[in-house]
Parts: sequence; C-alpha cells; structure tokens
Amino acid sequence: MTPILEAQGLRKTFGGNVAVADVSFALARGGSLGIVGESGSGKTTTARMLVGLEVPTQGRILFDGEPLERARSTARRRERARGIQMVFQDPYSSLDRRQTIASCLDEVLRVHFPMSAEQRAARVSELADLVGLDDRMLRGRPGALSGGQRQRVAIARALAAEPEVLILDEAVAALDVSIQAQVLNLLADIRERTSISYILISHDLAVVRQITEEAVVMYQGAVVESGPTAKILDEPQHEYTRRLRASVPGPGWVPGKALASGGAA
Amino acid sequence: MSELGKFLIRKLFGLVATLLAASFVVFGATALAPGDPIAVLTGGRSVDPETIASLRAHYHLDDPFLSRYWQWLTGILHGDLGQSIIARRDVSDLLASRTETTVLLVVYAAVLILAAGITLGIVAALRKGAVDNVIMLGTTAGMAIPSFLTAIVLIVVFATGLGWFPVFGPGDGFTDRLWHLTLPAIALAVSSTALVARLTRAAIREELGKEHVETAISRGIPRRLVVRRHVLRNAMVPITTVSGLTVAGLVVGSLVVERAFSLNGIGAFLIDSVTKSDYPVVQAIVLLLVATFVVLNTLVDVLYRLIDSRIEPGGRG
Amino acid sequence: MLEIKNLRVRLRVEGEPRTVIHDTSFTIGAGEAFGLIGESGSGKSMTARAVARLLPEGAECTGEIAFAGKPVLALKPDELRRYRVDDVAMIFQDPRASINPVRTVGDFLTEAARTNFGMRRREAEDKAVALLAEVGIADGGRRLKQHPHQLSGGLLQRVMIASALMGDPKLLLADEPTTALDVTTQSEVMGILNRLRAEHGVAMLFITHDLELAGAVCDRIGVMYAGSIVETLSSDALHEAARHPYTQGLLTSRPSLTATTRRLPVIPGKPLSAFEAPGGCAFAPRCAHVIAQCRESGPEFVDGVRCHRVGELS
Amino acid sequence: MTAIALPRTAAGRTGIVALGVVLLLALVGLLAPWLAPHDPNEINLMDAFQGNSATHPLGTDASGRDLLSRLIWGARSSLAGPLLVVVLATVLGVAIAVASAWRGGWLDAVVSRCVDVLFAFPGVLLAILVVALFGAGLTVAVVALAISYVPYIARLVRSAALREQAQPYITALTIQGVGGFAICRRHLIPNLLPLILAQSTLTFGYAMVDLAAISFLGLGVQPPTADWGVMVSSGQPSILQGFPQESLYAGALIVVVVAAFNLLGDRLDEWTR
Repeated sequence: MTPILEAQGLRKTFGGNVAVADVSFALARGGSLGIVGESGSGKTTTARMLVGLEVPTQGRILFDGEPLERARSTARRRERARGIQMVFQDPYSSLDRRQTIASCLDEVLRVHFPMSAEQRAARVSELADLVGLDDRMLRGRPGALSGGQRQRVAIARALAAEPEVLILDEAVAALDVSIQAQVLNLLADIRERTSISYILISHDLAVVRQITEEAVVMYQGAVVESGPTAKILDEPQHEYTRRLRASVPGPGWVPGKALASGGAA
Repeated sequence: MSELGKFLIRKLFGLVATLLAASFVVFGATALAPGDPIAVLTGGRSVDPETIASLRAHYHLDDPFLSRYWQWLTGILHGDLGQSIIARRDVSDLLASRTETTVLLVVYAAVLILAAGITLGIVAALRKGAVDNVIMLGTTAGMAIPSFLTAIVLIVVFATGLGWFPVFGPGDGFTDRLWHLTLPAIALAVSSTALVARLTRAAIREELGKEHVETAISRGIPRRLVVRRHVLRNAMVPITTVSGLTVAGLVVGSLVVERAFSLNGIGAFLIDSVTKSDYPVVQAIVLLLVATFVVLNTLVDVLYRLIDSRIEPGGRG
Repeated sequence: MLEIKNLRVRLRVEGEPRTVIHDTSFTIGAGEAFGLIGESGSGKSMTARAVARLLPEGAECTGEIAFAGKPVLALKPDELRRYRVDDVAMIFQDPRASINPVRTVGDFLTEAARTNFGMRRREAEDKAVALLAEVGIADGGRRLKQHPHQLSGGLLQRVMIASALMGDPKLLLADEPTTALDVTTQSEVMGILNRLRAEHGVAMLFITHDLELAGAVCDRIGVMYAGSIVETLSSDALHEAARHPYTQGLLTSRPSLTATTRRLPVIPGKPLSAFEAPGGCAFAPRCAHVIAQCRESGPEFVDGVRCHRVGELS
Repeated sequence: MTAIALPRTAAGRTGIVALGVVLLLALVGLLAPWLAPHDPNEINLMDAFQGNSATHPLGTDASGRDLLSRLIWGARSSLAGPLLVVVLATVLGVAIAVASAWRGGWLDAVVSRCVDVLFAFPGVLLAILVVALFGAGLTVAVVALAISYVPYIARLVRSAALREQAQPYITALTIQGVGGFAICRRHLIPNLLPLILAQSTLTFGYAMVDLAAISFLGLGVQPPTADWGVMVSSGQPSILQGFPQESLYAGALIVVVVAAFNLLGDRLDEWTR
C-alpha cells in the first residue's frame, strides 16, 4: 500500500545555514510516526515543509503517492489543508483570542465545505463532542479555557477540514502532566475512530512511545535512526539516540551519566 | 574589519542615502508647487517679456528638472545655498548670523531637558508613592502644554509681571545672551522634559522588574549598588535613545519658540520666508534642519550601539 | 536547618488578595536535597521565593520560616542581606533572563564576592575560573570576558550554578533550573548540579514539575497541590510507597519510556490554584476515591500525608 | 469580548474623567450655534478688553469680540483638525503597515525605505514645507501633518503586525487556506485594534499641539476664524497691554484637551498590554 505521506531527501537551507540536511521517511495510512529531536535538530522546519509553510530547497513530499506542489495560491493551500493539518505547541497563542470557539471551528468549515449554516452548526457540535468540549465552552472565547481545553479546540479545528494526516508539533509539551495524559488519550481515541494518521514532532521520548508506532530520530538536520518506536527506544543503535534515551529521568536514573563528551557550546 | 567599523560605514552610507532622498523631496516639492516664481520675483508688477526671459535664464527656470536639481545640489555641496529672491543676497550670508541664536537656544534647552528630565525620571522611578505621584502629575501637565503657551505664561509671569527676565530679543555678549535665552529655552524644554522624565521612569521601572535584578538582589548585593550597576546602567540604553531623539526634535520646536519670543533665529527666518514665498531660503533652511535632525538621529543610533554590547552585527537585539 | 511551618502566602492581583500558598510545612536538613513538585498554580515556585524573601510586592506572608533557628520572615533589611549573602543562593528557570545581558559573565560571577566579601578582582576571578571548571567549563578565563548572548542556554545555566556557589551558601534554591533546556542538556546540567551540591555539602530545595527528575536527584520529595503539600516521602519510596491519590495519579498518568499502554490512567479535571480550590480537600473534585467527608472538611497533614482515606487506600 | 466593567482603580477612574472631558468639549463644539451667547466674529471696538461681565462672561478681545463665544466656536476647528489628522494618518499608516508586514519582500523593502525618508522630516517641518508651497490653511496643514505622522504609526503597527502574524493562530489560518486578505481583515487588524486605538488617542494630543503651533505661526487656520491656536497667537500682542486672558483661556483649553487625550491614551495603552 502506498504511504499516505512520504518525504524524500528533504533539504532546507536559509542563506548559508542548513536547517534540514537530509530527511526521508514514510507514514503509513492510518499509522503514526514520531519525529524525535532537540532544538536545532530541524524537526520544526521539517513540519513546516510538510504543511507548505516552507518550500524544500531539495527533495520532495509525496501525498498519497502524488508529489505535492508548492502551495502558492489560496486554492492550493486549501487543497493541501484537506490532506494535512497541524496542531501547535502553545495552546495560548494558537487560537485567536477575539474569536469564540464555535466561530473558530465554523470559519474552517466555511473555507472548506459548501455547507449551510445549520449543517455547519451541527458539524461544530459534532467536532466539539469528539474532543470533549461542551456547549458553554463553544460559546466562550479562548480566555475562558484552560490550556488543555484550548489544545482540544486546536485539535478540533485541525480535524474540521477532515484531513488524512495530522501533524502534532510538540502538541502536548506545554501541558501539565495530568492534562497531558488526558490529551494523549484523546489523540489515541481519535485515531481509533477516524483512521487518521499522525506525525508527532516531539523531544519527549515517553510521549513518542505512547502514541507512535514508527519513529525517526533527527540530529543536526539529518535523520540518524529510524524504525519501529519500541525498537528504537529499547535498543537504540545510534550514539545520539542512546544519549537521548539515557538522558530521560526514571527509576534508577543518574543525572549526567549520559554525558558522553564535555558539553558543546 | 571590526564589527564596529562595518556598523559605522553602514550607518554613514544610510545617512548619505537619506540625505540625498530628503534633498530630492525638498527640491522636488518646491518644483511641484503651484504658483509662478516669476510672480514673486516681480512682486506682481507687470513686466515686459524680455525681463521675464532674462529672469528665467538667471534662475535656470527653463532647464530640465533634474539638471536644476543637480545644479542646486552641487551648489549646496560647495557651500552655495542659493540666493534669496526677496533679499537678493546669498542665503548662507543671511543664515550665518541667525544660526548662532538657534544653536544656542537648542543646546541650552537640550541641557535643561537632559538634566531635569532624567533626574526627575530617576527620582520618580525609585521613590514610589507621593514623590512619584507629584512628578507624574507634573509631567502629565507638562506634556500637554504646547511650547508657545509656556512661552506666553513665562512672559506674563517672569517678564512683564515680575520683570526678572527680558521680554524679547537675543541680547549681546555671551552671558547676556544666555540671560535673554533663559525663558525661551525653558519654554522649549518643558514638554520634552516631561516626556523624557516619563520615559526614563518607565525604562527604570521596567528594568527594576527584570529577573536579572532579582538575581542580583538574591545574591545579597545592596540595593543602591543593584540600582546603580544593573538598573540604571541597563536603562541608560533606552533613555539615551529617547533623549537623543527628543533633543533632535528640538531643531523644529525652536521655530515656534523663536516666534513667540521674537528671536531672530533660523526658525523665525523660515516662517518669514514661507509667508513671503522665498523658495530658495525655504529650501535651504528645510534641508539644513532635516540634515541636522538626521545627523543627530544617526549619532543617537551610534551611541546606542556603543552602550549596548548585546547588539549583534546586522541589526538591533 | 530549614524549617517551614504553616506557611501561607497571599498575593495582590489587581488589588485583590489571592491565596497562592494555603498551608505548607516541611523541613530540610543540612546537606539534604528536598524536591518540591507540582503542576502549574500549585505554589511550588512561590514557596522557594518565600524562603529567599523574594515575593512580589504586596505579598502577605504568615507562618514560620526558620533558617538555622533564624526567623527569616522577621529579618531586618541588613540581616536579610547577610542571610542572602551567607546562607541561601537561588537558581532560576531562565538563565538568559536571570543574568544581566549588558555586563560580562565575569562581572556577573565576581560581583557578589567582590561586593559582599571584599575580594579583590583577581582573587574573585580565580575562584570563578575554578568554579567554572567544576561545572565543566574549561576555558573559564575566556568565558569571563564574554557577554551572556555569546553563550548557549546550557552553558549559561552552568554559569548560574557556579555563581550560586561563589558565596559558599548552605542552601540552594533551584526553581525549575532545567525546564528551559533540552533533554540531553538537562541531564548534563542536573549531573553537575547534583555532584557539586554533594561535594560542597550544600542543601537544596529543588522545584520541578517532573516527578521522575525530582526522584532521581532528591533525598526526599514533597508533592504540592493547590498551595498545600499533600504528601512528603523518601525518593527511594516514590514508586512503591506513594500514598496520596494525587501522587499516585501523577505517577501513573505519565507515559512510560519502556512500555506502551493503550490508554493512560488519568486524573480528570485540571489542576487548581489555592484561591480556586473549593472548601474541604482541595483535590476532592478530581479524586477517584472521594467521599462526602472529603468535601466537608480539609484533611490535616498527618504522618507525611494529607488525606482522609489514607488508612484505607494504602 | 468581556463585558465592560467600570474601572476600579484610581488610574482607571482618571481615564473615565478624561473621556468625559473630551466628550463634553466635543459636544460644546457641536452645539456652538446654540450655546454661544454672541456672534464670535462680531467686532465692536468700543467693547475691547472688557473684563468679565454679564453680557461677556469671559470678557472681550482687542476687537471687542466675545471671548466665550469665540472659545465655544473655536472648539470646532480645534478638535476637528486633530481628529482629521488622526483618522487620515491612522488609516494610511495601518494600511501601509499591514500590507507591507503581510506581503514582506520587495513591497516591505520599498515601504520601509520611504518611511525612513519621511522620518527625516520632523512633523511640523514637513507641514511648514507643504504650507510654504500650497498656501496656509487648515486643510493643507491637516493633510501635511497627517502625512508626517504616517511613518510613526506605520513603523509601530508594522512591528506589532509582524509579532502578531508570527503567532501560531495566524499560521493555523494560513495552513487552513484562508486567504491573506481575509486573515488581515478578520483576525490581524481586529487583534491590533486596541493598540491602534491607544496610539491614535496619543497621536490626537500631538496633532492638537502641532496644529495649534502651526496656527500660532500663522500657517494654519487663518484669522478671524475662531480657533484656539489662532486665539493664543492673536492674543499675544494684548499681553503687553496687560490683557493676557485671550491667550491664556484658549491655551488652557488646549492643555486640558491634550492632557485628557494623553491620560486616555496611557490608560488604553496599559489596558492593551
């Protein structure tokens, strides 16, 4: 079966700086892929290329086997939006503070589908149900919601266009532990119900393990290791992956043990 | 080449480019103006066509626009600011005597603004409560008073009322001049002082709330040293910028004050020339003021760069 | 060495008092590392700030904080300064914001020593270079001349640790010192902090939201919820002996690195701040074991845990 | 938006008072024909320099014109002038700023250069230059002043727009395929509105001072039209004759209005943050 989304030799440079050197991966239909890396690894630039915010300097992106063209026009963007959507890290700045939640979801529906006002209203409450928002929240503005609730709104907004791929860019990183668990469960439920595919961009190995089956590890712009998530975490091959793995606190963990070389500036 | 050297060269290049563009705007705007310069030259009398032709030739009025601009610009670069249509004398001669008054007035006011404004701002920022409230109230009023009104109030109270200061005129000799220019300088300084005081206060308050100040306090550094080394030192960066720009703006503020005190400075001359449509003088003075303003602004930028070590090459911050 | 009893802090927010710390008591022995963990709004950072007397203006602080018998809340300005010079040092979350950006790293490191101990510049610089070497910065002499913007976040936090140790404090207050750092950098910085703390015999109040991290570097842990400590326990016993439902919930709701579960066991609802919490037990609205008594009266902190049902549940 | 609550703090209350003063004076200007006891331009040399009386509550000027009536009528041009300056400068400044911030590239580069050049002309100077060329008058002064304010507003709004459009919610809308114009109109500009409003309010104060200064210099509103700036100027010779009322009354009104707008602007500015 053709992968739903495939990156082939992506490279992105800004002036003389190489943000992404060489990234390839394939996301199976209905699958979930983790892109793991720290700051400066190029994972965010990769995500921006996938949704068309950046144009790759080299390489190409295949969606359902077809190469994605540069999203120049609004129409092209809409077309891509119906295939790939994104949820951002910061639940506070990813919603327009002046817009009610219902109108935020409604706006996306209006852009993508020729629906009547009643149809849209029905679809909005359906989406709200899916992510666990009640009517009172729908009528309110982001200011009245907690971080976790806002992230649910952001997920609902991304799902409104009925995309096949959802890119989660550190989407649970800013949340409190107890809220993070709730959102992770929600993401698992949604995938079960809608057969959507995920790309999870994250530095948090435990989160990656929780909701992905496949993963690639990025370091300084390149993929250094890829394969099934469980295998990467249980038997890391690349030196960097091992260091990353050893840096995560847990029972019996000793800080600084992973310190291989004296820290780089 | 050092980063600083590159920065200075870039600034210099920008300065020249801005001045060129500004000179083009000044000259071009005059050329666009409705009305016939000949009418001004002849004072509205009817003149025979030959005289008109000779006048047009004398003032190069029939040359193409760019060629006239080029002649004007090269003239200025050689110190030739053109000829006054009304006075029939070189503009540079006419300006020479007047420049001194204006420069003295602006420098006098600048000293007052920097001394009073920054002091008041620092005091208000550090002494919360009554002192702060009084200064804030005073500066709120001060910022709302236009300089010409301050001038009138000062004249009413200190010149005609109490008779402490002369009413009009620039005075003779340096001390007498300062004496004569005291009220004008105060009039020019009041609203800018208020502005500088408020912005100084805001800059210091902002710096006081910074985390690095908290770190210094948590290390047991005495408060007065924290204020001096961390708060004032860091707040100097925005304060310098604001004060510098305010002082540069005085170049224009002086127009109004000179008029209110009947001082024979550049500003009064400009207004006079505007009402008489003496274009060469207007062009020259506007360009002179713009040049002063732009040069002062550039100096502020350079100063800013020198006191803020954080600025990376290629931009601020 | 540090003894906190019934600490209660109220801040003024837009002119209205808001309780951020409800009732907190704990002790830290000499050389001991105590981890205070909690979610946002739990009051953990405010507790550290109260210990250093660095609360925001208008804050109201009652209860007792005693450092080696000294009543910290009653110190006069000069005594307070000596207390900060000799006894405590604080490390903040964001090193970039916590170091004066227009002065050199050397100025930052030596300022306190020169001002408070009258050390000469050379002497202070030598000590700074030695401490930089201890935090794993080898070319200290060069670093002293640099400005903060020339250093990475990880290096800056090491500089911050070195600066905290310049005054040979007895207690280190570390407020989420590695939260802003990458995972691998966090591990390095935590390793350095941990080792130096032990070598220099400094006690530590370690504030974090990461239960596992606190468990790894601290001797004992206090779990805060809505402005109160709900449980204190030894780090060794963290996974086995957690008794409070909130502590248990935090431990199980975090995804695991070594195993995948289909659904995580969750604590419903969202974390509350002290001023939002209802009467009775603050955790009652989110607790799976809640009974009528929990909503009626707040449980006392008895034998290391604050829960009415601790006897039946653990 | 949340329901508008009455401000509880002292600072908030001064804001309300300032707003009240501004609205009151605007109303006075609107109702001038009904409020003014006399024709503001009626010259009666026999009544020159009168003190306060029942017929002339604030006295008369050198030409025997009723000062109260002139002050009341003067509210019109004195308030309408700055208002026009602000509206013109804000509309132009915001349009330019948002367009150049959103499009970026060459448009932004060109706009930035033009703004830099305009910056070389301090406000009043540009107005004087334009007046020198096109003749004195309120309209010319208003347009010239508005143009000279555009770069200040444009620079401020552009940097705010750049900050705002870097926010993920704008990126989310872009990804959704919402058009640039719609994003600017429905999201970007509405979110900048509080800032724009605060800035416009502060700008009103500056415009009032600058326009009054231009009128004072004889280059703005022309006598005998009643205008506060003109009155300060035309009252100046009377001061030496021991009659400072005309200048001082008009000046005081200018100060009150400018102070009110500054206070209001500060409150709005705080509220924005």
